[in-house]
Order: sequence, then structure tokens, then C-alpha cells
Amino acid sequence: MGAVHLSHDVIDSQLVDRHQEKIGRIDELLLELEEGKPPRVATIVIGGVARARRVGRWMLACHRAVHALLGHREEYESRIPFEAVRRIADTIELDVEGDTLPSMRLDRWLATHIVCRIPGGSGERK
Amino acid sequence: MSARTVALSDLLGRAVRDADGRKIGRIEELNAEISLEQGRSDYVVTHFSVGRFGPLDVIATGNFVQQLVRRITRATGYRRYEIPWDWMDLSDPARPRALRREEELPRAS
Amino acid sequence: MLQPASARTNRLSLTFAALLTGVGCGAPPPIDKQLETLASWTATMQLAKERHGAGAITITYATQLRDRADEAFQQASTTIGQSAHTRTDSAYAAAALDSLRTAIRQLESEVGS
Amino acid sequence: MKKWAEVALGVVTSIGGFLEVGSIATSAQGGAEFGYQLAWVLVLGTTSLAILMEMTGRLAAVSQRSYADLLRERFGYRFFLLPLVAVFVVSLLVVISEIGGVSIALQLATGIDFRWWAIPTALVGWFLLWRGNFTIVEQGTAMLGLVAISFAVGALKLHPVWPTLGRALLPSLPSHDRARYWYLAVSILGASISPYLYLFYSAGALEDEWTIEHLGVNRVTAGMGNVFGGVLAIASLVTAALVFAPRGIKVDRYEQIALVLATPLGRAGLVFFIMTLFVTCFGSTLEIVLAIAYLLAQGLGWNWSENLKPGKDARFATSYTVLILLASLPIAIGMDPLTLTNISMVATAASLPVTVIPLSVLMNDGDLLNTHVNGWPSNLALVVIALLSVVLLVAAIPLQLLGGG
Repeated sequence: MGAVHLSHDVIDSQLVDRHQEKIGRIDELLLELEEGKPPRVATIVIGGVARARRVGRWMLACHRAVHALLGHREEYESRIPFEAVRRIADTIELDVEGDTLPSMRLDRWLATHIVCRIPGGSGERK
Repeated sequence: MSARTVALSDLLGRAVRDADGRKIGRIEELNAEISLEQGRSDYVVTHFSVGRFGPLDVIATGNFVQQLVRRITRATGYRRYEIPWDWMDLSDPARPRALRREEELPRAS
Repeated sequence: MLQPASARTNRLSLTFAALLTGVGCGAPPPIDKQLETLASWTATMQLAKERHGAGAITITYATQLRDRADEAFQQASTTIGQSAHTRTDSAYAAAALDSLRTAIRQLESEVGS
Repeated sequence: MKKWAEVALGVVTSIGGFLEVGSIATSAQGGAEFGYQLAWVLVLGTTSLAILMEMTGRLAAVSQRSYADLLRERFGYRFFLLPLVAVFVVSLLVVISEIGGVSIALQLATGIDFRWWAIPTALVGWFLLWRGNFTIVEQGTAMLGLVAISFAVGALKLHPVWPTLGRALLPSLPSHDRARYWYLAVSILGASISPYLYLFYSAGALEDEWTIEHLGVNRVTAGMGNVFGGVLAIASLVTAALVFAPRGIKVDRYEQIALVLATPLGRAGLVFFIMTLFVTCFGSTLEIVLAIAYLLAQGLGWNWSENLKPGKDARFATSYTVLILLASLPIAIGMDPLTLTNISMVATAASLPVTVIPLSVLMNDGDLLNTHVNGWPSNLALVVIALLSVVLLVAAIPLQLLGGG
């Protein structure tokens, strides 16, 4: 299994779930440091907070303020163990069910409450 | 032993100092490979690519600037070290240190 | 005469444009610019009259051109006074306003509205 | 055969996409105030756009990822925010002016004030995006865009002086009103080199499932399509130069521009102008709203495609829905479309560096393009365009103040 470049090939890459549906991009990669062991690629993070943190503290503060304003209590962030990775190519395939991920909650909410209620909204392909 | 977690984006772009405390460049890339241990296949970091951008070092924190600088100043002063993971001290992730002097660090082709 | 609604909102868009581009100057445009604009609308009225006569443009369209020219006339008549500093400027300003008013009247009579 | 049908449609698409409210307005203003003289700016704008579109098309066809995907993947989220915010704001301004163009066209046809047409235009546009797939949206509006050829007919009917026009295709300095000349040059370049055009084009390459075999189709489409578009823009400049300039008419309101076709072609000219303004602006409204939605979806990794039912890409569908309705509000409350167009064209010119400079890195990335990386001619052209984009950025604000509306 060849070497993988975490910045070039992994972070910010497009993620797809078991059904090849797009479920977001890798917004952060968490490494586990343990004395005497090489850093382990532990967790994939998908979510606005992780993106905001990468930009800066001020962006994180804005992000949190907006979410508080919208009254979002629970987190919209997904944390997926790196073991779930099935394939690393142009897109990274995860052995997960997209619909269950917290970071897809907004997409699901829009689909059920708004989009599918409008004629022509539901179904597979136009 | 307490296992600490660090975010990749907190490491990328960080300035790295060598054993003598001299600044040798910024972390550009972390290279990882699969290691089969205790029946689990994990990706572990094998070595850190640290790029030296010379005069432009101060602005070369971001990925875009690094790539642009690499393309333009390939001839002048850009140098890259491939530092094995066990030569890197990440006790303080904000101030990574190489455990060898700059001259001993293997240079990329 | 009641300020046509569109002129008020156009001033709104000009202020919006001014804010957007940081153009703070409240002063009206220089005299030669205003004279140019008046001459431009006078020529537009004359062309519209000629085109309507030749059956090239509809009454609906000609009326809209007349409304826009009227707005330009209203706007100029309020601001041109401030930027006309010398007596010759004022003479030019009066002449330009007059020729636009006449051109508008001629188009109105041509279109019969 | 199927591929060459694609070429024909692609060329047509570029005509429809090229001539829109920005080029109609800025070419008319340029022709009215400086005659043929600004023609060279249209040549420069058209060539630059053709080069940028060929590159983003090649990038998508070879790497199977759109330019927006790669902006995020290769440069990271932090950098990606820059083109995302810049293109979002600028393209939204342009969509507002496009809806303004459609509303003015409907006002010219019906006499009902343009403000009443803004929201209906947005609703019909939304319906087409919601129900129609990519082919209908792209090729439907492009086919109708052919009415824009009426500008060429109008220009020919006015018997332009060809040698003078020929000389005007070469750069020349203004004899009078310098600030105004360069202001119009910047807005014409902003109207022709628009980021949403090459972002939409690269996403379109993926929607049309282009692969390495389509590189020939890509070159012809980007090249020929823009030649047609450029010729029509020059034609609109010529009509204004021959109808307005001699009479000293300056373009202060959209309503005036219809006279450039009504003069040479009579009543048919007026009808064709209204149809051209309506169709090209309506087509561009759909194209730009989609381009922004693509940029958001590709940058953040959502599911996206005009060929999917909205339920399958809810955030993508919701984005274009919110955008098109939002963009109709400024026109609905009566803001002057021509002022908005001028501002959006200068803002577009100023936003170019953040989408042109990253292209110079991507187009030389062997991992992405292997043998199809830029040759030295393309790189030279890209460097020139990048320098031009920086000059536009620096010149935009001062020129807006000195030579603006």
C-alpha cells in the first residue's frame, strides 16, 4: 500500500459513502500522538466548526454566533474513525451510511421538510 | 500513557526548529503508510516533509503560497527535508522540533 | 408636480451606488457633464420622434423614452443651477433645458399622447 | 458524429452565454462615447476568456474534477474562501443586473414598469432550474440566444467603415476623457472575462461527462464559441458607434439602447433587440445562479447536479432557489439596472486575480493533467492574463470614482 500524503491526498478530499453519494469533504484530520509510537491517523472530521477553526479564531466565533442565533443546540459535526476508509483515490470512499451522519442532518432536513414537498422535488434523476 | 490528539491543519505550515534551535523551514506534508499492528491496519505517519522557502518563509504558511513559491523559486533556495517521525518532537505541537541538527537531516531529491 | 415614484427610487439606487463605490461626493456633476446629458436626451427625443414617424418604434416604447427624458430633465433642472457658476454657464444651462423640453413636447405631439 | 453535435451545441452555448446584459450595456456605452475605438478591448476580453475557458475545460475533462473542486482540494479550505467569497458576491451582483435586463426587456415589450417583472422572472427561472435538467437549461437558452445575431445584421445594415473598424481592433489611446475611456475599458473586460463563465464551463464539462477524448471538442467550443460571442459584442459596439456617437447620445438608461437596432432595422430591430435582451439575460441568469450553486456545492462537498432531482441534492437545489429569489429583490424595489450593471462589471474585473492566478498553478500540475499540462504558449498567455487581472484590480476603484456613471 503506497505512501499517502495527508495534506495533498487526504484533507479537503471529496468523501462518498457506501452508495457513492457525496457526503462532504474531509474538513479536518485528527492524529493521535503517543510516546514512542508514530502519530496515528485517527479520525476524519466533517463539519462547519472544523472548517471555521482552520480559518481563525474570529471565524470560529462568527460560526458559533450564527449557529447560536439559529438555535442549533446539537452539533452538526461528524467524527468518523479512519478505519472506515475503503479507498483513497480522487475521492475517498467510506464504509458508512451517509444518511446517519450528523453533518448530513441539514441536507436531510431540507430534503424532507422543503424540497420533497415541492412538485418535482423527489425522485432520482430528471 | 496518555494519547494526545492534534489536528493536521494545526501542524501544516508550522515553523520547525532543529536541535540547535535554528529555524529550518515549515511543515509542508505528512506522509503516512499502513502499518499492521495488533491485527489493526492503521495509517501512521512515517515522516514529515519540511520545506525551506528562504526569504519568503514568513508568508509560506498557506498551502497556496507554498505551491506558488515552489514553482517559482525552484531554482533559488527552496529546499525540502524528509524528517522521520521519531526524529520529530511534538510534545508541543505548536512548536515542533527536530531532534537532529539541520545538516544531519535527509534532504528530498 | 408630484415627484414620479421612479425618480425617487432612482435617487435611492444612486445613493446605493455611491455607498457601494465609496463615492461620497454629494456635489452635483460638473456643468459640462450635465449639459452633455441634457444634449444626449434631446438627441434621443429627436431620434425617437424620427423613428416613430418611420413606424420603427411602438407608442409604448416611445412613451417610456419620454418618461426617462422627463426624469433627466427634472433632475437637471434641480441640480444644474448649483453647478452653473458664471452667467454664460447659466445661459447654456437654460438653453439646454429649453431644447430638451421642446424635444420632449415634439415627441409627445408626434406620438399623440 | 455525436461528438461534433456536441461541438455545435457547445459553440451555440458560448454565444448565448457570452452576450448578456453586461456586454450589451458596456459595448453600447463604449460605442456611444468613443465610436469604434474600444473594439480592441473586446478582442482582448474575448481572447482571454477563450483561453481561460479552454483551460478550465481541459482541467475538468482530464482530472474529472471541476475548477472549484480543485481550488479547495489543492489549496485547502482557508485559501478556497477567497475565490468563494469574491465570486459569490460578484456573481450575485451580476445576476441582479441580468434579472434587471430581463425586466427591462419585458417593460419595453409591455409598457409595464420593470419592477413588476423581477419576481416573476425569478420564479420562472427557478421553475426551469427545478424541473429542467442541465441540457435543457444550457442548450435551450443558448438556442434562443441566436437572436443576438440581430446585432450583426443591424451593424451590417449601418455600413460600417471597415478600415476604421480594422484599425480599432488594435490598442489605441483616447483623445479625450481619458478616465472615462479606461473606465469603460475595465467594465468591458469585466463583462467579457467573467469568473462564473469559466467556472460554469468547467462544471458543465463534468455534467456533459467529458473525458480526454473531448479535448478537441473543448478547444473548438471554447475558441469558436467565443469568436462568435466576440463578433456579436463588437457588432453591438458598432451599432452604438454609428447610431449614437454622431448624434451625441450617451447611454444613461437601458431603454435608450433599443434605438441602435430600431434605427437600421425598423420595427423588426426593436422586436429583435427586446428578444435578444430578454433571452440572453434570462439564459445568463440561470447560468450564473447555477455557477454559484456549483461553486458552493463543489467547494463544500455536497451532492450536486442539474441532472439529479432536487431531493437528491437538497443543499445544491436550495442554494440556487434562495439565490435567484434574493437576486430579484433589488430590481423589484426599483434600483436602476444600468447603474447595477456598471458596478457589477467593474467588481467582476476587480475579482479576477483570485480565480486566474490559482489556475497558473493547477494547469502546470503533472499529477492532475499528466501530458496535458500547459505548454509554454498557454503559460505565457496565462501570465499575461494574470498581470492584466492585477492591473484591473488596482485600476477598478479609482476608475469607478473618476470615470464612473
